Amino acid sequence: MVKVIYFGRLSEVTGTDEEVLDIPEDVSTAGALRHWLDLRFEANGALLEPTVRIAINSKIGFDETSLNNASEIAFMPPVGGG
Amino acid sequence: MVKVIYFGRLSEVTGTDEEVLDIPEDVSTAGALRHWLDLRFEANGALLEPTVRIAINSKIGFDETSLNNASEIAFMPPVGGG
Amino acid sequence: MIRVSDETIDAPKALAAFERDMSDAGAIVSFTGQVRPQSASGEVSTLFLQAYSLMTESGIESALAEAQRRWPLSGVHILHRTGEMRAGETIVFVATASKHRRAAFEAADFLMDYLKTEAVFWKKETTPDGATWIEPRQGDYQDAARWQTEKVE
Amino acid sequence: MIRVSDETIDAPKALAAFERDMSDAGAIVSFTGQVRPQSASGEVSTLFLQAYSLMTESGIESALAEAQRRWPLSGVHILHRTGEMRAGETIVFVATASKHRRAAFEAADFLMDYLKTEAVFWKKETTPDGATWIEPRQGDYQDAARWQTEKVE
Repeated sequence: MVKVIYFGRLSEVTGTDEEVLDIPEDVSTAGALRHWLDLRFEANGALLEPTVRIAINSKIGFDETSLNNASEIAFMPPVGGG
Repeated sequence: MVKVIYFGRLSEVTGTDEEVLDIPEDVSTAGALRHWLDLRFEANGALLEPTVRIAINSKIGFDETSLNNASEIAFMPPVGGG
Repeated sequence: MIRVSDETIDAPKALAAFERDMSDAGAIVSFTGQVRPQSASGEVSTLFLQAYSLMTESGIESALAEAQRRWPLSGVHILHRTGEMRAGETIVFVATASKHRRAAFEAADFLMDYLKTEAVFWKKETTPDGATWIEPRQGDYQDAARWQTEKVE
Repeated sequence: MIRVSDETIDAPKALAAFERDMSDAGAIVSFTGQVRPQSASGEVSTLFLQAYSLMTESGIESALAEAQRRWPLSGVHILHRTGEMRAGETIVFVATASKHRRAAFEAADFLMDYLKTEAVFWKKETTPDGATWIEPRQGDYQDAARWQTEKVE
């Protein structure tokens, strides 16, 4: 089980701030997770935008980053300061 | 009678912060006053230094500025901010 | 000291504590950022700020370390608000202390540029038109870019 | 508001009042200058500042007018101490408010450069070696000269 957090405007796309998910075994990279979730939420690519970054256990990951040992995954739209 | 003020280190040269003076009639300009007072205090030129400015009634004057209507004259060494 | 929390910020009180600690420094600069009553989209009823705690704080820590590397600082105090705020409330308070007033000014300016452009926050503004997530503005990036090109004394 | 007097300055209290007045501004910068416990000539027991009231105040007023001409400011607050002070006491407090944080920073910086280099004050420092009138330092003039050559946005 993995906690997935959707920050900023992405929470409106997904309809939730965070959720706990059982991710299928074949979804093994951050990039695969983007595609799987984008389809699941019918987000029309909102989760695929290159400006949306993924953090795995509070560290920025890339599309090829493995989800092994991931306990918290965050989808982060561009940050704009406070 | 004219009030004369000596600011900063000049008060140590003259031994006073301010005084009320009867200035002789022939001492009619700021420059003449510098010389007259420098002699009077045996200031060895401390009041003649070009960096020492004179204010007459709170306005900067020059050596040729007349002392007519002067009620307050200030000798000002270089200012250095607070 | 860095604090990111949804607690109200009392900037004058924070300045008082900082000045007590920094009484040997000589020069203290503070910046207070408050929610503006007006934005591009009209009257602001609330501003909501979301942080990602660990990442937000470690980002601010890095900016602070960079400031300490660049300028001789006696101390720095950073308070940043999260959650929902109303117009006039304080979003951010930064104070810097140094023996040199130039260092105190530049470090506060640098930290504010980081906090206003690169810090990990998402911002939602509520106006009569509804709630909108605010995306970064170009001008903000330009402010932060100053520090890459400018000669720093 | 400009005040030059021998009354003690409470910078946090001044900031609190200023922030109340400027709650619409968005960006508030403050500078507090305190008597440093150490100077080039040793431990400072007291600092004495002498002003020439009318000339000192009209000089500060001109600098303030220049700042208001250069930057869009919502307000400015300047407090300057005269008379005898001890280490840690506040000599000067400047606060600026603007909708734009860059304007607030630059105006405070500009006013402090004026107050620290050109303002009409004479300064006497008492250390274990005795009392000395302090003459202007070259570095201070360089700070103030920045504003003549720098492009101001």
